[in-house]
Amino acid sequence: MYHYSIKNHRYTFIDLKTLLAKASPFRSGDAMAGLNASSYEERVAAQFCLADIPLKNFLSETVIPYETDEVTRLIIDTHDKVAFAPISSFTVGMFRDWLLSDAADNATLHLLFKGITPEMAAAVSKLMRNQDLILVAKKVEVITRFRNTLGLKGRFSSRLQPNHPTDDLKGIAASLIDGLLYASGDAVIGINPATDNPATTNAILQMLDQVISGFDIPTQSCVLCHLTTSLSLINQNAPVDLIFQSIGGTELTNKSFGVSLALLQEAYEAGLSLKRGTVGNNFMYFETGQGSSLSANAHGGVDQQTCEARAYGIARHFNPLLVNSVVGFIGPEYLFDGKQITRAALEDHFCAKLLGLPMGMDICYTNHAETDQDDMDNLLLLMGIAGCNFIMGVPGADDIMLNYQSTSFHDIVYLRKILDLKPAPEFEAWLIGQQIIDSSGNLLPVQNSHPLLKYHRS
Amino acid sequence: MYHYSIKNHRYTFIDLKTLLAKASPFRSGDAMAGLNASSYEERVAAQFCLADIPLKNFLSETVIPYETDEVTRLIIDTHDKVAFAPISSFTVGMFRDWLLSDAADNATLHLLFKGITPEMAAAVSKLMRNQDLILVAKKVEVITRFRNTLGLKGRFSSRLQPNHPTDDLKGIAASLIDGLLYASGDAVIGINPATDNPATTNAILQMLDQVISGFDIPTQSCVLCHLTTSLSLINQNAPVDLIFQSIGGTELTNKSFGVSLALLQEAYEAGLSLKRGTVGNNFMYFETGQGSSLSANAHGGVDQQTCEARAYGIARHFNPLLVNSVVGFIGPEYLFDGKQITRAALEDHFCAKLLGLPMGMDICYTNHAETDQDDMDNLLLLMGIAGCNFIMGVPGADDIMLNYQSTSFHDIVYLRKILDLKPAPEFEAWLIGQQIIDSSGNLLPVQNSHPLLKYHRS
Amino acid sequence: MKGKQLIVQSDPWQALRSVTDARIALGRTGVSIPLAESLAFKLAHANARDAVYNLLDKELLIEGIQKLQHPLLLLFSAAANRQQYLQRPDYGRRLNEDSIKIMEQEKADNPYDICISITDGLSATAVNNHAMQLLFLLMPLLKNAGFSIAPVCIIEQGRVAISDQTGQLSPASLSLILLGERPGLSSPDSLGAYLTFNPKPGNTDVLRNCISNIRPGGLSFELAAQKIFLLIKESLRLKLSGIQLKDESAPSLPFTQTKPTGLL
Amino acid sequence: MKGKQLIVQSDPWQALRSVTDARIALGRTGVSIPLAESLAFKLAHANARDAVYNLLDKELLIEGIQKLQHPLLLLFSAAANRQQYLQRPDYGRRLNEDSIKIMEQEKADNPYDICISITDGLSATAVNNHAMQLLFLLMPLLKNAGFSIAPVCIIEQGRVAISDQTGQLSPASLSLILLGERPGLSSPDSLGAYLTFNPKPGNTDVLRNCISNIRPGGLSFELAAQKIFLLIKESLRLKLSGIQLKDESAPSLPFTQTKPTGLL
Ligand code: B12
Ligand code: B12
Repeated sequence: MYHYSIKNHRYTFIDLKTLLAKASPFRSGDAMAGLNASSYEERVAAQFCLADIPLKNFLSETVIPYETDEVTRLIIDTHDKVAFAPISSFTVGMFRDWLLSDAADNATLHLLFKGITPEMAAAVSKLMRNQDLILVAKKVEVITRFRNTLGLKGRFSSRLQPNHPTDDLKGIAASLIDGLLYASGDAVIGINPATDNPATTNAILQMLDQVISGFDIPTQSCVLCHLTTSLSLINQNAPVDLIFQSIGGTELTNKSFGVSLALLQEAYEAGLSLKRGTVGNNFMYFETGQGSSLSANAHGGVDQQTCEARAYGIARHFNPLLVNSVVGFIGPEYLFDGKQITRAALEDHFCAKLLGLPMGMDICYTNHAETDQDDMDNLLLLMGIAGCNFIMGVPGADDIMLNYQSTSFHDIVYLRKILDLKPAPEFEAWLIGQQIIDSSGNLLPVQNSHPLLKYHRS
Repeated sequence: MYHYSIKNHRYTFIDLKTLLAKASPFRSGDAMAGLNASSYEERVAAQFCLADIPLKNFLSETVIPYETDEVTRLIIDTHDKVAFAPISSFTVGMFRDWLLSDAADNATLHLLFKGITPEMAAAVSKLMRNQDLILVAKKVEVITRFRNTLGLKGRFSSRLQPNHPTDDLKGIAASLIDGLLYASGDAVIGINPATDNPATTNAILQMLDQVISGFDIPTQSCVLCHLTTSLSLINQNAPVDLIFQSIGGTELTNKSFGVSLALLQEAYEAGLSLKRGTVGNNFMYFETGQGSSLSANAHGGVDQQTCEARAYGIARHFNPLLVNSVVGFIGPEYLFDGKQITRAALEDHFCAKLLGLPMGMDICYTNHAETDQDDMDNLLLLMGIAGCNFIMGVPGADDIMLNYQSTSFHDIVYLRKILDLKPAPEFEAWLIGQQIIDSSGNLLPVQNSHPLLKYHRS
Repeated sequence: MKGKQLIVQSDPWQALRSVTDARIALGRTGVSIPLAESLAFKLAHANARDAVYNLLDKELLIEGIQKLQHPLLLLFSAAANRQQYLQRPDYGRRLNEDSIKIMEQEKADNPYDICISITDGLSATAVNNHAMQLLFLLMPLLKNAGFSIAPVCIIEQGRVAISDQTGQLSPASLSLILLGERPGLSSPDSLGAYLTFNPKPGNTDVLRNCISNIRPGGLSFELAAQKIFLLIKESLRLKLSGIQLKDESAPSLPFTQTKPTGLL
Repeated sequence: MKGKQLIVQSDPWQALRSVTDARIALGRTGVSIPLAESLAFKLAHANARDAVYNLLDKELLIEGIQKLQHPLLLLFSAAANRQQYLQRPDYGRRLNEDSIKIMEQEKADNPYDICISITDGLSATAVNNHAMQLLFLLMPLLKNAGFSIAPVCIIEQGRVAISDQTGQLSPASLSLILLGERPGLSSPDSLGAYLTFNPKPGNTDVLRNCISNIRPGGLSFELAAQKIFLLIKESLRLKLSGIQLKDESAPSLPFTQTKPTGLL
């Protein structure tokens, strides 16, 4: 039971999860779940109250019971007491102030990652304005490697996403080439298959493997099918670079996605044996997004942002190469408009970085949401400054299979130009070698005779 | 009469001003005036239609009649045909594409300023997404000088705004010192007086003069009283550095503000004789803001963004040191929420820069608008990247006299840090000399014995 | 927008546009998308947003199902209107009181094999344009295979999970629902099909299978009907659906026929 | 928030806070505003936003004006409710039909010198807290000077310019309106006074004078009453108001008394 009084009004919050929910900035999903603060003043009261809670309370009061949820068990059982020591006497409020202080630099934060639980990260994010979320996230450099080095400061990568509504290989290849010629694809060439047909997935994987090895591209491929499909394809010796899965922050959410920690562990071990990386061996790719737990009726009374942070608690257990929230993808039921999408993206990026993840962002929206390209333009810049590891590259920002708008190849070139960011170093060298960009990063005019174009025609 | 057909629907726009209004992104002021497009599709139709209008049409079809409006006359009569020549064959759409091309660099744009009318700037802005507005504005470097050099690339300045509800000098001085110790004030130390009492204004001017000369601060002061008050104070030999006035984009708006072009010219000439600048003689300071014409019922059927751009047409005639839009200040009747405020700020900054103005921005909101600090945090970063010349510095972002929230001293330090921007060079040197910042721009701990603090105590 | 070629740098791979509807080879001005493309995108956005608010053409569906000589029920979800539908997916997942009553009245004594529901989802346009075409191909396949089929449920303002309820109330061993997927810029009319073995409220998506992107520019009606038919057959045979039921049909040839030979 | 002093770098000029309500000497952590201050700001924002929606306490005003033994009229602007008031300032600038009728019925044969209106504006709280205190000081000054004063107009949902209409309909030579200024974080209850000579619809702000920030933390009631009284006297003498009428009263001593001696 927690209390905070403002003037003559005494606000009561029955437990930690309620306090967290009421301290959250307004969003439609929490309102749908009936978890939000009922007035602006109550929200601020919850934030004041939360500010005074000791961080160590989060280790004893779990938001979802240890007994019934394997995600909670993972969080508690893998919490690193030694790493936690330097901040163990902090309240959430002090943690916020400390994170913004000069003492909290990249090296110090790296030592802390494993001492911070997802709920602590979620809690402190709720006390931060957008500016704070950006400032702290920007400090953290999370580097991962497979066939190139992702996440270096001053670098900005992109997932090339050449989806096609019938998984037509020629159609996929056309978008793929378009993307490469616009300097996209260092994070991954990642395709969402339209069908869950394993044979189709295999055919796509084969093609991607041939392009990557044929052109010697320092990047990795992924077909974002269900984990179980990937597992069966690994058994068939398909050229699987990265193993993908959507995950959520509660055991029940993952169950609704058809996965569990044991299944993830199985996939991770299967992946470990493949050794297809050249410069490193981070090979898991996770997608998350606020609202998925509520959508599966699996949130257990926990607000959607805290659920989301808990998904990161799972992700970091498997040393992923890439993690991204699909922030505006799940829909306006959870994040109503540009304002909510923007805030959620900044929170997600911040929390993930604070937990040590190589975080990217699918800056996106659906056509039933109250938002447009202008909002995404703004968010794009914010994410770029916040030091986001990667975003999506979709031809003209229009995903013709998933039916939503994400970021375009042009957006990525724009962001790199305006913030002076470069692709991953190995990929940058390849782009220069292919005469796609010059050594300052500017796009070069592409000749009709470019090998990539010739290849598609052949 | 203009037309554009989409599928079977033929959209008709009776004249250029209607077309401009319907091509505008949605905002509450235009809706109140009944000028907005009635559907999203109509808006896009208007944009398609506008894209094909030759720029030179704007010289023959004025949005407000030449005969009845002195602002129109100023725009038409001072239009520079030679400067216009390179773009004289462009349509609005081609102009947009050209502005984004590499051909349109800073030097080229400088030669073009006087050939672009406010309406052309407004028109092209309506075809641009936020990203475009930022990208083009960032190219333009507009430098002005009085006691320091403002607007240089890599620099970012601020107006120190130490307002007090009773114009109490000690209260003003306290905020002023707070701001200086937080490295604010290179654009101007500018106070809005609570009363229109000339004697009070004089007293404030005297104090500011003594601080600036006593501490040898390379900056300028301004009391934002009505122009006529400034004129009478100049006649009394008060230490007037900058002459301020709010202006709008139509003759009638200015009339409602109690000014005219003749009066502005009179003030300009009075200022010319003062010669109080040391490194230059730009001494006019103008504020503008979307909605002021409509609020004064003086918009003549022209949308609020086009009215706003016309105000810049006036401003540039007087070689101002500073111009800023008070974007969220006028209220939600004109710009409803964070989204509208953000878009308007980017448009205003873009249009002003395209017309050659040293544009700043009062990134702000009132308590009856649907927005909050998070939205302002976002806008702050966007403006910083767009190359905005200056913003406001208000203690804790809370203006206790004007009753609205603007940007804080902390915001400015934050922006400079995160985007690696420096104050105006002369002011930077002064700050280093005063041990307020180190040579990298970091704030230094202030000693209790700091001269500025001693001064206030004495 | 004449003369734009002077300014815009076009991409020499225009030809690739013939193999995909994706917005490729847009060219650029500086690093930006040329205006013509930028406005086309906005227009598509305007149209896609409208598609969200389009209405189900019930007459058309009724007529179609009558042509198939199959009974039908007209039902509503608990979402009172479109605005509420968009904000409260939970309402879209269950029938309103009246509809439950209707279904209870019509409840069969012996369970059917299959219950088919049709609902607007996020694009009534998709349903209006494609649902009957698909059903004309699918129904005969199912009937010829000897499956018993409950009256078709035509539901307004429904979500995928409402098929748990219609399936349970029919009752049927398997529930299939056809609905409009969220409208995309290039495809405001994409149809989705979801099937669930042993339908009952509380089921989650892990227990379903999905066939998506059914439309002329996506999965053809013929192939979609084939796929759904095969999945249903397998589902009823194995008595399960969802993650354990994989679509093991051969990689549908019509796609791979077009594979870039140089690449494979 | 105990222990914050370890982390937050405080500013050694706390003492300056005594001379202003401005948020100075906040200290910092890195370059950021410390949490305690950041949350205080948010709370003030929550409260200021509430202030916008507060209601005029008409009973209180009626009682007060009755104490002054002055007649009054109860009127409404054309804005039907608060939501509309906020979005349509033009409605707040004119009376609704009923109110016009009331005023026309009460219309005097000979013009008054002054018409006084009171309206909520953007902060009913400001009016509820301060309007009567100001009027108790101002009315006697005006009456003693021999000015005739029309019945006081108490208006709901009004803007400054509505005083053009009340002034014209009274009729009166000069119209004075007291209303709530937009609520600020530190001052949700600031009162503004605007006066217009020869009031008539269509006047713009250039023809008015303004005395703002009337409240305990701002311009005191005594000084405000004095200032308004002097401006009204001058306005009626010169037969004009606005830009040409300057507040030439000596720089009000109570402010300058506190000037930092070291600085001047
Ligand atoms: C939105 C969406 C999601 C959201 C759903 C949450 C939500 N509240 O809407 C999220 C991000 C959580 C999601 C997750 C996944 N999705 Co999904 N999703 C979509 C999308 C873009 C739109 C769906 C839609 O419009 N539905 C219509 C509305 C009106 O119905 P609804 O009741 O509101 O929505 C429900 C269904 O869409 C369902 N759902 C969503 N995805 C999936 C996937 C499967 C296999 C099933 C059975 C159900 C399902 O979840 C919603 C809530 O119950 C489609 C693409 C498309 N073109 O349709 C892909 C799509 C359906 N998803 C797909 C996949 C593969 C997945 C994942 C399995 C990915 C992974 N490897 O983990 C996961 C897990 C899904 C699960 N078992 O729960 C594939 C399915 C391929 C196939 N033929 O089986 C599709 C076609 C996209 C793709 N090709 O990648 N998805
Ligand atoms: C909003 C505002 C504006 C807006 C008004 C537009 C709008 N649609 O609201 C804009 C930005 C255009 C503006 C301009 C100016 N303003 Co102004 N403004 C304010 C502010 C912040 C709030 C007013 C308010 O809440 N009104 C209450 C609402 C409910 O009434 P309303 O009918 O909606 O608002 C009307 C009045 O506010 C009026 N108005 C606004 N400013 C002024 C100034 C004067 C002198 C007059 C007569 C009327 C007036 O315009 C509105 C529309 O008619 C006050 C500060 C404060 N604490 O009050 C300063 C304030 C009233 N303005 C002030 C000044 C000096 C000006 C300018 C003269 C500045 C200049 N040098 O050009 C100009 C021109 C004003 C004019 N003659 O039209 C001073 C007045 C000082 C004084 N005692 O005379 C104040 C007190 C602030 C200040 N100290 O600088 N202003």
